[in-house]
Amino acid sequence: MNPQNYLYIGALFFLSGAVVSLLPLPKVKNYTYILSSLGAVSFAVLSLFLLFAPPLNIFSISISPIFEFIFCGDALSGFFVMVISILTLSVSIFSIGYTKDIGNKGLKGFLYNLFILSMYAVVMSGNIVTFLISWETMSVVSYFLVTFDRSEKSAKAGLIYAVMTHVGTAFIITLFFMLYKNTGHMDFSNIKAAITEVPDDVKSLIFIFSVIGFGTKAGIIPLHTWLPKAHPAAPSNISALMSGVMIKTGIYGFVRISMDIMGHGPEWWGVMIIVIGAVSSILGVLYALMEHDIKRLLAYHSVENIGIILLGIGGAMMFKSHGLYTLSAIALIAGFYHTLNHALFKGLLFLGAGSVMHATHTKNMEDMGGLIKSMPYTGLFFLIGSISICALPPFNGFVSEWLTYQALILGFKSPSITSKIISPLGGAALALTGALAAACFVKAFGISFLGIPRSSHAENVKESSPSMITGMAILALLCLIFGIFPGAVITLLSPAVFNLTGSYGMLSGKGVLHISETVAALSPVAILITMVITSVATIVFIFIVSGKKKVTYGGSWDCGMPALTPRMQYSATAFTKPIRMIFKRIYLPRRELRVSYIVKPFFVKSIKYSGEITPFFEKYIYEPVTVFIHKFAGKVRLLQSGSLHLYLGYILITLILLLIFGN
Amino acid sequence: MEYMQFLIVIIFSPLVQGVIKKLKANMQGRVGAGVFQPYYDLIRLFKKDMVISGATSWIFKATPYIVFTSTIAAAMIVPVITTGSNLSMMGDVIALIYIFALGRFFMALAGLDAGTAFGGEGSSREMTVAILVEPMMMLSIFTAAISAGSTNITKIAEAQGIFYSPSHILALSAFIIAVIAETGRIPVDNPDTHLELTMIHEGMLLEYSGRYLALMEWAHYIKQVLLFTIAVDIFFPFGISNNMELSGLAISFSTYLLKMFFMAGMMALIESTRAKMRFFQLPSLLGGAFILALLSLLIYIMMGK
Amino acid sequence: MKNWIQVFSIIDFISVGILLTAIAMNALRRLESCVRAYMFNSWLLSFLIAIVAFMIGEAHLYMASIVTFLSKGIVIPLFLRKIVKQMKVTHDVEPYISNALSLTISGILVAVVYVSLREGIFVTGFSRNVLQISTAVILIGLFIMISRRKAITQVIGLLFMENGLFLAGFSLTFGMPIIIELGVLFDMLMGVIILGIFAIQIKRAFTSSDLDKLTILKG
Amino acid sequence: MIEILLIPVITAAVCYMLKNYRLISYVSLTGAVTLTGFSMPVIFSSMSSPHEIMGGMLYTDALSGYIMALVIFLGLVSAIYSIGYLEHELKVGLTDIAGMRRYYALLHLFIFTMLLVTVANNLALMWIAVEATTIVSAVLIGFGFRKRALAIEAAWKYIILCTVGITFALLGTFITYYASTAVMGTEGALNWTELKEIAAKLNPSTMKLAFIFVLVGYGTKAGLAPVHNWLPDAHSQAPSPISALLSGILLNTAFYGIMRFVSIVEPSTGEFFTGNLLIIFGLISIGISSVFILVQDNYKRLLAYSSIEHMGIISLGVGIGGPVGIYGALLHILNHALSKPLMFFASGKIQAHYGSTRIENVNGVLSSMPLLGTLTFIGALSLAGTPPFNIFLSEFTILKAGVDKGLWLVVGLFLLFVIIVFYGILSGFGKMLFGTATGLKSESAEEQSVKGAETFKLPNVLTNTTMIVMALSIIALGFKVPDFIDSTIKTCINVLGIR
Repeated sequence: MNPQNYLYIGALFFLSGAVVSLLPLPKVKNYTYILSSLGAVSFAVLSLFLLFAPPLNIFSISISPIFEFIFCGDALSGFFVMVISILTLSVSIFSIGYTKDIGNKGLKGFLYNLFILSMYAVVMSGNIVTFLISWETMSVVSYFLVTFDRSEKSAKAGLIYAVMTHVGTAFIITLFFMLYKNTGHMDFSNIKAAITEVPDDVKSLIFIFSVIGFGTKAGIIPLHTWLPKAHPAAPSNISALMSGVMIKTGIYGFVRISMDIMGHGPEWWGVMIIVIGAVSSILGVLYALMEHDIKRLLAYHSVENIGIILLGIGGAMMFKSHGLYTLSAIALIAGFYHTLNHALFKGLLFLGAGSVMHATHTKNMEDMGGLIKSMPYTGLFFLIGSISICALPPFNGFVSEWLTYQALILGFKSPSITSKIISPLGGAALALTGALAAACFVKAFGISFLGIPRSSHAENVKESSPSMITGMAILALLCLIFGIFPGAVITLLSPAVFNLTGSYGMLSGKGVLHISETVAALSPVAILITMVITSVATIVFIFIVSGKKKVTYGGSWDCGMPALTPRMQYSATAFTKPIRMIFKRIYLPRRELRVSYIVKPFFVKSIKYSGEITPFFEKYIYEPVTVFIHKFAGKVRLLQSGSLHLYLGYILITLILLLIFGN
Repeated sequence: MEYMQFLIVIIFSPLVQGVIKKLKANMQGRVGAGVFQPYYDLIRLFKKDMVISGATSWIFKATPYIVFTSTIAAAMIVPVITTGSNLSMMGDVIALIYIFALGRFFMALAGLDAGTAFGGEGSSREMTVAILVEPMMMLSIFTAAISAGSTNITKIAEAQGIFYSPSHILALSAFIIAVIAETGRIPVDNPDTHLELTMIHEGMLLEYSGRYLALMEWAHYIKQVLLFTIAVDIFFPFGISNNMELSGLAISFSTYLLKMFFMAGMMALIESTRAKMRFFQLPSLLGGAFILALLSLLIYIMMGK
Repeated sequence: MKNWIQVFSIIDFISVGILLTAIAMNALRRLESCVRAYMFNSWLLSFLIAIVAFMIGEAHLYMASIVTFLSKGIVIPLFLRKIVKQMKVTHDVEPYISNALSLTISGILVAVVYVSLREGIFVTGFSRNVLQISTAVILIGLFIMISRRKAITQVIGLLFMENGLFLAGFSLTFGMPIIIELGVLFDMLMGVIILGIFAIQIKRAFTSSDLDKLTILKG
Repeated sequence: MIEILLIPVITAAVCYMLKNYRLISYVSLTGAVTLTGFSMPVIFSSMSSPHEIMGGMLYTDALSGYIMALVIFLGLVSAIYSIGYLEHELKVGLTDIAGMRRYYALLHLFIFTMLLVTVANNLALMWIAVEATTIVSAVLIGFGFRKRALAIEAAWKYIILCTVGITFALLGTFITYYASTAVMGTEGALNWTELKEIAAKLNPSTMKLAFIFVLVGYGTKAGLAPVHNWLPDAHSQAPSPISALLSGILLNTAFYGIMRFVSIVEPSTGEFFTGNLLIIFGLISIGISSVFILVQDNYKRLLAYSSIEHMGIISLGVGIGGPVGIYGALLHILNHALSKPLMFFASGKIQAHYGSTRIENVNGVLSSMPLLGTLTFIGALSLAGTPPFNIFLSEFTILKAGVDKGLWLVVGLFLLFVIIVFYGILSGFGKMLFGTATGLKSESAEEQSVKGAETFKLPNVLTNTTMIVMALSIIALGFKVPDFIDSTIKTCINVLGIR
């Protein structure tokens, strides 16, 4: 079948899903998400065509004599279409059960389908206008979804999101205009062909604008502030999509402009991206550690993972500028691989969080605990997600981070001293990030799923419905599969990587990743098999040594005091205290202890502890700016003081000025 | 046959622990238990019944196996007496660190599983120490890896001569501090204590008993020896054989024993002469080590040695 | 009368008169006198239209002159006087800008107009001065509106502006088609009537004829 | 052509004579519908070729057809909306039957005056028509159907400022006439068609002077900053359907005058003079309004400032010029004429429901009135210039024109201001739309509005349908400019013949 047809069929599925959702028939409404998953399958097939076939013009229609819609796709688009499709499929299945008892679900289903379609549109846009319209449609629909519960808190989160995105879009518009002005074309393929006409300093300006514009969407620090607010406000299936793929469209845009269209730039582009990546990953995970709201925590991890992705992409840019195409390809594979992985495990984690919130009706981890017993599947899948995001073998996150390390270590092969120094430092940042992420997810999983229920929320909870579990199971399975068969994944990535770097980077044996440049090899499948075999061997060994022994179940160690209560468990706040102390220069923590006494200072009636960290970027960058703007606006407001005489005066003055200077 | 060298680590690891304890006792003027005492302890634990907290989940039960098997998987990657093994295809030194991290991740979860404050405290501190140690360890390994042009630990071991450059000495010192922290030794942790307020590693194991405890302890011994082995592989691998010829292996094995004895002695010396640091003083020690590692890297890049 | 140049200077003479009445407005405080100044101004205007009509012998300009005289010279002043009586105010005390300063500013406005309306603008017609003078009258009318507090004085200021406009219209271009002139006049008349009604309403709604109170809507 | 001028006048007269409020409403609606029907052939024929009648006094070409179509369309939707709106006001006792009669009569007169502007070929006639719109609409604002101090204040400011402004426009018109006498002899030309033919021969200095006066004059009426000050007051105090007309089309009719002048001034003065002036006025308008939108606490005023912003954008488009810039500006007129009335209609309903025009008193519109809330949301985003809604497309076209000419500073400032506007609109309307509905008007009023909804089903259905249709076209126009609009705008550009 013609590849275009898969797009039409897929789009038809999503559109009919959207329409069906709005029908006032409750029975039919439930088919919405089934239609979306079918659409996702169709797009997944399309993505294979895009990946392995020559660039494809899908269709174009004119909007006005000046602009037209062009949709087309190449391997890069294909890769992102694939990422979106995989996540959409599982999130749609999850949503069948998740949205069952949610209010106003008709509208939600409608927006859900539009949201996905707009993301596909972004990655398949063939010219400036198409891109901008798709891009902003995506932003607007997601803004609707963020504010979906109509609460004032969501509205505020949505506002910050919408405004920051809009600022980003302004930069994107400007950079597009610069490309257009210098090349005379509005469609990407012609711009790319004529890119040599753009002067170098303009190119650098375009690069910086693309960092700001797309970085806002991707959530790099310090442009990330919307992210931890908006993602938690949206319903969880939407958060999964937003965090899993929407922010990736920022990566797509950036790669499209800075690597595809502009080819390559000076070394400092790559260095800048690596620095941004390192800062985003470290600060992202540091802020995540201090969050006890499970969705905010996950949102900050998105900042972290975008940072890791950028470490790979920055490396690729840096190597490309030195003409080291093989190394560039390795770095880009690392970045893309992590893009895919992050979509999977972050999607999985958000779905898990959604499942937990669905059951417990709270986002606060301090109110959870012991959920693994009442929600075994959710617990297992959340654990798999956690292991994957911490980059622990044999799951997928490990492979991509390993590749990122390899790429960064290979920086020593570059001729420039800057590259040589910056890349291992990036590696060190990645190591720190990895360790912090592990701590964070020990906290996230340990506090919410392990131990004893910490509040009434966590008692008497029920496991989620089968469709939700299926949705998560698919992702969990993929996390494992993509972790142990990296070769297959790299086959999917390499067409896009080849287009961008001119090299396939490395050869991959069966089940073994082999980088000839560093003679390094990795075989996650072997690690997994080893662990399984040794486990069996250990069990056999223990049986031989000790035979079957009695197991007694008792209480936890309570120092011989009367029974432990849930309040005596280590809390999330306590868990992260050492980290808060160590990084206090970054957190600028504030604590307040309020003690009330019966007889001062001996008999304490109650102690109230409250502490928070200073949101540095909000407080020292965004707040002053908004305050200044508002103050300024307040001053300007005096112009319209209500006095008619003043207004007449404006007319007189305007006229006189025009008479004097206008002639 | 060369694939079986990891068994050396598994089998001899309690002995190394016994040696360290014995040396430490001697240095402190005590007689101490025999060097085989850890073996007796393990067997005793394996034979005991278990008491498990009712609050725990399957995580608690799976953790000993995961910790133990992941440690063994790590052991398979490391060349012990010969670099002729192909098992390094399983992963490189970075994979090694992450395999350790997998074990630590589950150990920390198990600490939280029983819902007691001690376990949580242990987990929290363990993860905090890991945060400080991992980047530092990674950086010091980077120096070696970059100078060898590979992250494959076998290749690093093969590439390293006996000549030492300033960068290597700095990296080694950082790595030793990392090893101390990772093995839970003074001045970072006190392996002999069960005092609630100071324990890190032991805190997480508090709820374990019987064969689970045995597995965890054994895994800890293996990890300790593995870290020693990595240190010698990376920084003074002389003597290690690159084939399976018997004479070479004999030399290699004896030098390996010597090196392990040396490492054990060094640990015992440090443990006997230093006091345990307060937990919040650790950042300055580990941060200092980080600076050492960083310096080693910069020196290598700038000076090429 | 045959002597065209003399006629030219007569037109100039009358327009200067119009300008002077407008400037004089700045010094007047009594509303009655303001209305009278306006009436006088309108008479001069209609006289000027009549002279232009005589000069080019256009019948419709005579009609325009008469209509102007009737509407601006008689009807509107009477209407204004009625409103002044109805509103029971006699003086526009305490203007925003003092008399002396007002006069100075009026002078400056005239100067600005003369400086900025440069030579190249004039293409044809009787007098180079008329355009400047009429523009100046319009600006002074506007300035009167700015400097006075009372609703009614603002209306008078507006009317001065319109006289300036008519001055320009008739002297520059020998008049428009009659239907246009009538249309413009009708519009203005309607405007003034509506404004008058509003002025009374303001007095009622804000219990003051001062426009200072009309500052509730702002920002 | 004459019939379309007569129909509204007759409708106005009939409305004023009737005594039954429901009858008046439907007579008014019939009048508007009839007008729409009769105007179709006129508009269509004007698109294909220009027509002149009454010795060239009246004239239609594509541009006048375009604006005329908008006037008639908005007249129709306002007439529809007015039914429900006024019946509600009548129910809650804010007006009486006399007020309604006056209101409907003036509404149709207002439509008449605006139609007259579009068909006037004679520039002085056009001026008369523009001044007439001021007078009629001022009365509508001040005396529409309720006499309130604030409305009077707004009307007074409106009429004074606009009359003063427009006086300058007439002076400019005179000077144009004066300039034409130099070319044509004593019988100068005031017909746009004639002036257009001799435009290149006119004395540039004179025309510059004329254009300055015209720009300030019609600019005041079109709401260009810094001479826009009447606008927020008048828009916020007028009844909502009138605000919709004022904002959606009245401003454009004034700007229509400016465009006509630009096309006759430009051949002699060169494009930079008019272009730069329009760009400066446009940017000042966008800038000032953006700041006011940001700190606005009254949603009707916010919408009014948004009108200033959009007039600024239109002015910018014409100022940047070139086929692309003018295309954007003309498209923007249409887009703004769809979005802004929708918002004013919505705000009228919100005001009726909550009894306040202050943003802080309105809460949770989305939960209390989901349909209305959604429509408001769409309208607000459209006004903020967000894709995929219509206004983005025209703004982007104008931006592209700016880039084509290399006006980076203009483009940059424009983008900056648009972001501020976006923030202001979204935070303002966000506060109203979200949250839980707490700020409802007193119990009885709410009951009455509910009762009103039940008793007068038809008007509500009509209004809602209209608003939904408008919202849908806002979305549709964001994706595609239909061919007939496209060809109309292109013909308009040819008619204007600017550059």
